[in-house]
Amino acid sequence: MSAFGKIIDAVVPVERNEIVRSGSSRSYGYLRLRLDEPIPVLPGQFAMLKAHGIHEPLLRRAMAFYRQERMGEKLDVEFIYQILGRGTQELAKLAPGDKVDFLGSLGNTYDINFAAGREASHEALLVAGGVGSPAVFMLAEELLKREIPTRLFLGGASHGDLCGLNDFTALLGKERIACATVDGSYGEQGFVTAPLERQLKALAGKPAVIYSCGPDPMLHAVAKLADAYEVPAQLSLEAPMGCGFGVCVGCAVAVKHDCPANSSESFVYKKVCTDGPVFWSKELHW
Amino acid sequence: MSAFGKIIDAVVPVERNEIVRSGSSRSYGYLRLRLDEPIPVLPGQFAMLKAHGIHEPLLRRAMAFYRQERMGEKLDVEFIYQILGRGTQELAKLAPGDKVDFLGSLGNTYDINFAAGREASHEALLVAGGVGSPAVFMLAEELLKREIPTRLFLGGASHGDLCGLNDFTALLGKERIACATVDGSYGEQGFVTAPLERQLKALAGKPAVIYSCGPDPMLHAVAKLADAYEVPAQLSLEAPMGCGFGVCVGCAVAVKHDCPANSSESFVYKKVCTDGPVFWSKELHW
Amino acid sequence: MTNATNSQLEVEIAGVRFNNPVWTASGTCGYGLDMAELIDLNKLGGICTKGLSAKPMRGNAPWRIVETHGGMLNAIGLQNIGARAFVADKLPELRKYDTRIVPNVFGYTIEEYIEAIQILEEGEGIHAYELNISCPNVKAGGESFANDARQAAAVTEAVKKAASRPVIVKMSPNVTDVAAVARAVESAGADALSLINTAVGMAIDINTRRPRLANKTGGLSGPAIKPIAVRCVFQASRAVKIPLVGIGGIATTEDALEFIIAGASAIQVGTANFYDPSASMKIVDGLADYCQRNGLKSINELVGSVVVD
Amino acid sequence: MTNATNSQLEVEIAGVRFNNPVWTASGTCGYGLDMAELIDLNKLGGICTKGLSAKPMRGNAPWRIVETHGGMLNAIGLQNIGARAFVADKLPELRKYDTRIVPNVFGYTIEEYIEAIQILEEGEGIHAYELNISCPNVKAGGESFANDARQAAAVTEAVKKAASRPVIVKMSPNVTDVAAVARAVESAGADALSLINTAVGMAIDINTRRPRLANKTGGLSGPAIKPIAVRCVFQASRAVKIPLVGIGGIATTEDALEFIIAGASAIQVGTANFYDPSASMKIVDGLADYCQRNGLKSINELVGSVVVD
Ligand SMILES: Cc1cc2nc3c(=O)[nH]c(=O)nc-3n(C[C@H](O)[C@H](O)[C@H](O)COP(=O)(O)OP(=O)(O)OC[C@H]3O[C@@H](n4cnc5c(N)ncnc54)[C@H](O)[C@@H]3O)c2cc1C
Ligand SMILES: Cc1cc2nc3c(=O)[nH]c(=O)nc-3n(C[C@H](O)[C@H](O)[C@H](O)COP(=O)(O)OP(=O)(O)OC[C@H]3O[C@@H](n4cnc5c(N)ncnc54)[C@H](O)[C@@H]3O)c2cc1C
Ligand SMILES: Cc1cc2nc3c(=O)[nH]c(=O)nc-3n(C[C@H](O)[C@H](O)[C@H](O)COP(=O)(O)O)c2cc1C
Ligand SMILES: Cc1cc2nc3c(=O)[nH]c(=O)nc-3n(C[C@H](O)[C@H](O)[C@H](O)COP(=O)(O)O)c2cc1C
Ligand code: FES
Ligand code: FES
Repeated sequence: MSAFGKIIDAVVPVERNEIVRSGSSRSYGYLRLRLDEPIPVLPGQFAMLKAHGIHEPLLRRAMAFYRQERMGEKLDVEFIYQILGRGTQELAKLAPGDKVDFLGSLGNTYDINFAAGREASHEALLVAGGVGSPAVFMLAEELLKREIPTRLFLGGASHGDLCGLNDFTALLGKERIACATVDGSYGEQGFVTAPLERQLKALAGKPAVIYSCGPDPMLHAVAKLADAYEVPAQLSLEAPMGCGFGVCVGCAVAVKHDCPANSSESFVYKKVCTDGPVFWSKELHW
Repeated sequence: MSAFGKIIDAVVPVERNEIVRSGSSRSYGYLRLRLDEPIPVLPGQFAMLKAHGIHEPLLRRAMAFYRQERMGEKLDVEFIYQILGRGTQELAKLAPGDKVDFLGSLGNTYDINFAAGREASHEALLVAGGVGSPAVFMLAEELLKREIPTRLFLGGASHGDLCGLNDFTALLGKERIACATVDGSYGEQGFVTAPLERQLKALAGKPAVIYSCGPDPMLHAVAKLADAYEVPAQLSLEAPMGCGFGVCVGCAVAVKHDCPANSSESFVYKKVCTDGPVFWSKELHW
Repeated sequence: MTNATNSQLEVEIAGVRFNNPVWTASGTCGYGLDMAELIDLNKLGGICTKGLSAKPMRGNAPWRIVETHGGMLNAIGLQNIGARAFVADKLPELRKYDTRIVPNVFGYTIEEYIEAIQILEEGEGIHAYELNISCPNVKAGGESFANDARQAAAVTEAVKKAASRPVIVKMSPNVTDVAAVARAVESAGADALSLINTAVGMAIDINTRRPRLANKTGGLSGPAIKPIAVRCVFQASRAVKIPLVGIGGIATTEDALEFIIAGASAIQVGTANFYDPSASMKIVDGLADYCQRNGLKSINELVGSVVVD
Repeated sequence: MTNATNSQLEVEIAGVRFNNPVWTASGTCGYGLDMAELIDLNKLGGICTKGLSAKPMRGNAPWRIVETHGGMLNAIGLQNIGARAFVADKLPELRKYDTRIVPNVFGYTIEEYIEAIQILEEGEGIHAYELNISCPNVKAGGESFANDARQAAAVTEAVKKAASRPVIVKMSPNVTDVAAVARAVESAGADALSLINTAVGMAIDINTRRPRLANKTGGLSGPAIKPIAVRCVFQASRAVKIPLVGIGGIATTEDALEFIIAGASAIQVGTANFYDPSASMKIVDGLADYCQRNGLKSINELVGSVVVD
């Protein structure tokens, strides 16, 4: 047992694989897999996936769990992936009944207790961009379950890039979601950090916490705002991953540390796959 | 235009791909492709095939044309392949509508004029083993068309390995086909060279010619018989092929040549892909 | 499933008995324990740890890995917890398993190698050392120890003096004459050779026009390098008498057999651990099956059995 | 489709103007004419012929090729019709095309190189020579010319004296220090370098326990070696001033761009010709498109543009 659940390495069947094309000419796959064993799957965790039996590419691809659903003795898990390079192109070819190499659950989870607070709840501000949004859906579910006030700030290039928008709307209701698209095709035009900043201002000191996942530039902007408004933020990072379970040390991210007296180093490298993918933004040495 | 027709390099759709399993646990695919352009396809010629869009394996695989059928402006071509390694495994995954990288027609053809003879016809003895049989089907068709007396000697490990048996039977009639299987599950038990030798004896000097395609040990045995009974034989060879169109020189076969006075060499290497795949057995330096 | 302690699979290298010839390669299985959740460590012949230095190392800036066709480039920069932390924090847990523990050791000077070895000598339950000599010798102009037969021999000789346990020297493929380096290292007292380490490669992002690795170049591993590795094992097997451990692109039983036939007494699974964590387990079972089916009393009958006329 | 004689793609190497930087690599396009049925030779920047020796060569026994993951091994044994037959039978037809003809030349002694060059000097329409120095120097103990900076320089110098046309020397990756060989060859007068030739590899049939190639070892080519090739081009570009021609696993426009950014003024398509005969044509079109889209006046602006801090 790893710190955050159980890891299985299994060949599992595809239940569903729906390919959608966004207006901005990006494509996404909605993939549903059926696991024989209902392993614990926590918000923010991920799996390493590969179409079964292919010779290329070799490495599995990291994908955040989007949703899970218990199916009797089994567990269905869902992913949303952007079709980019060789690995996701092979995923896109999968049809129901085809097989996927599945390794999971991997990684840590968000610190939801922080939002729950010791006395009163913090307001949870979920900030997601592009295919970062799958990584916060189960988090939103959990926050709701624990009755923590939750808002979602969802950004993307275009309407079609707001992954999972319908599911988020059904879960949170329209009024708790602010969308921003670069082309203005949905929500306000621009970056998602604009509505986020308005909300941070509106908070006027009320306790809040940011949970964010998305492209690096977005995370940097979010971290800056978090700093400026003195709101703690947890960021779910991406890194190129060789293994996903801590043995290759390929997924390094620089994390600040209290330097030992005899060391001139102001940071160490931690592993996004096992120390993360979720980090407090204050920890990161950017 | 090469010496034997036209070569096209095209991505063509799969019309049909039927996988059959033989009793001896071998598997075969019957593949039908549709070419936009009705290129000439001669008996004994082959194509280099690869499932379109796969990253591995890199190289196309040589496959003899089995049959062809004109479909209006288009041309359907058929292949029978044994599912062996990575390349044929990828072919086996193809469904109708999927695409194949097709390069053909390649290679030379049988010397049918020899069988036709200058005065009277020779008897044509077709000898095929395993997936060698596809390479002689169109030859049988052509021989029949030219009213050359034709017999087929078909060998394989087991009944299910007599590739194309039904089609050959429909074409030639049962009485002109002699089958041999190693396990005795169809025809006589043993190697196909046994019925061949009986026929060679029965010929008693009547002019004949052998056309053969099959595994190397079979071809060697056929060549020996041809020698012993002084019947000329054309053998369709296999070799590992890099390109199929004469540029890699990977498919070398040693062929005897009249040595120049100043040379001690008794053979040169020719290319199975462009100088063959069909060679007179007397030429081969085995 | 075949019994992992099947005596058919036992091999002896430099006086150490390994339950079977399947080890995990340095840098691809952490400190062994990191794989314990995914595979049965008791079923492994041996475990080569991530490269250990006398002092902990931070490693290179990201990006550290890039996938290529048939392989990957890595430039981890030998990030490790240091030999002392290994002995104190990892070894006690690791030695509970019924497998052989082979710390991979490196330094940038001969003194650093010795220092690391001296720390490891204090650890209980270590069976042999694997010397990674692919690091630049900073005292001798920054050329890799592995690139020069004399330097490779010098570090081997020095380590042999400091080490009470057998020393396996890990060869680099990035040399003109791997046989010459192998011979030099054998003469210097190496108990065995392992080969190969990664091949130096590079990838450039055509959009940013920057190297994809922060370190610019990196080490190529995976099935892509298997033919190079088999060749190195074959060449070394003709050059030296000490046992060889084959490494490079091994992912299946067939791959393992190819190396054993070429001359390897044992093999290491590297990059395959990443994309198929159970690869080593499958190979252990596969080799046992192979011995059974082919009536081999011992896998040793296969070692170096390649037929060349 | 973009015009092949698009001036954006013109490159000059050793005083020779090439319509574009896309050539076909030696041993992968026969004598050029063999590809004429499949691609438009007029659209190629250049054609490197199969290696030519003074006398015809029969080549190695089969099997000569084996496919591996991401590549293939070959041991053709340099079968060729000889320089004389090339000049007499192939060149007159080949030179009708609007492309540059670069015979690849080899020998087993320096004298044999010179002899081959002297025969080719008589041919009309040859634009440059590419020296394959990866052959063993039988007079100097059988070590490959390419493996030793001094020997590589010696053959370069001798050939330069005999040749009226520019000489491109083809580097081997099977060396400890490709930059050192590159520098030696530059000093010896080479007009350009092409790199890389194949990496030495081996494959063994686990059923017969024999090497899969009759020649035992062979040359590894294809996408598997691309990272090694990019690294060699990058290292050479830091070591010498003469132009570089990049080779190794190039199959797509992106591959070609990677080499050009790394420092190559032109590139050669090798193994890809086998499995995608139109690869070179697609790359010519792709590079033209790239220039257009990125507002480059000339592809030369990209050469060696890799950003390293
Ligand atoms: C913890 C974690 C969770 C993730 N969750 C999701 C998810 O839910 N949905 C989703 O679509 N994607 C997710 N990703 C990203 C996903 O893993 C990569 O996009 C994917 O690996 C790309 O694979 P590919 O084969 O399509 O592209 P490749 O051919 O591998 O690469 C395409 C391009 O993306 C770059 N790239 C490759 N891997 C990464 C990476 N890890 N980070 C940044 N750039 C990269 C390459 O350099 C290249 O430019 C996640 C990544 C991590 C680390
Ligand atoms: C002119 C010609 C026509 C052919 N026609 C047919 C046909 O109609 N039907 C058919 O099933 N096959 C045919 N073949 C053989 C076919 O090309 C090979 O069986 C095929 O390449 C194997 O590919 P693979 O990916 O399945 O196996 P691989 O993984 O490539 O190899 C599987 C095994 O077969 C061996 N092998 C690979 N290629 C060859 C080869 N060319 N000759 C001998 N052994 C080889 C390998 O060493 C390995 O042991 C023909 C070959 C040639 C040269
Ligand atoms: C991510 C990574 C890290 C590695 N770290 C080390 C190391 O610390 N010491 C070492 O000797 N080899 C190291 N190697 C090399 C491997 O042990 C092995 O020699 C090489 O990867 C070839 O085997 P493979 O193709 O099976 O991966 C590393 C390889 C990889 C991929
Ligand atoms: C079948 C084959 C034959 C080759 N013959 C030669 C040759 O005669 N002379 C030479 O210099 N290089 C020869 N090469 C090497 C190629 O020109 C090229 O350098 C190498 O294959 C790497 O490029 P690639 O990966 O694109 O194939 C040959 C390569 C192959 C695959
Ligand atoms: S991806 Fe391998 S250690 Fe994180
Ligand atoms: S297969 Fe390439 S020359 Fe015959």
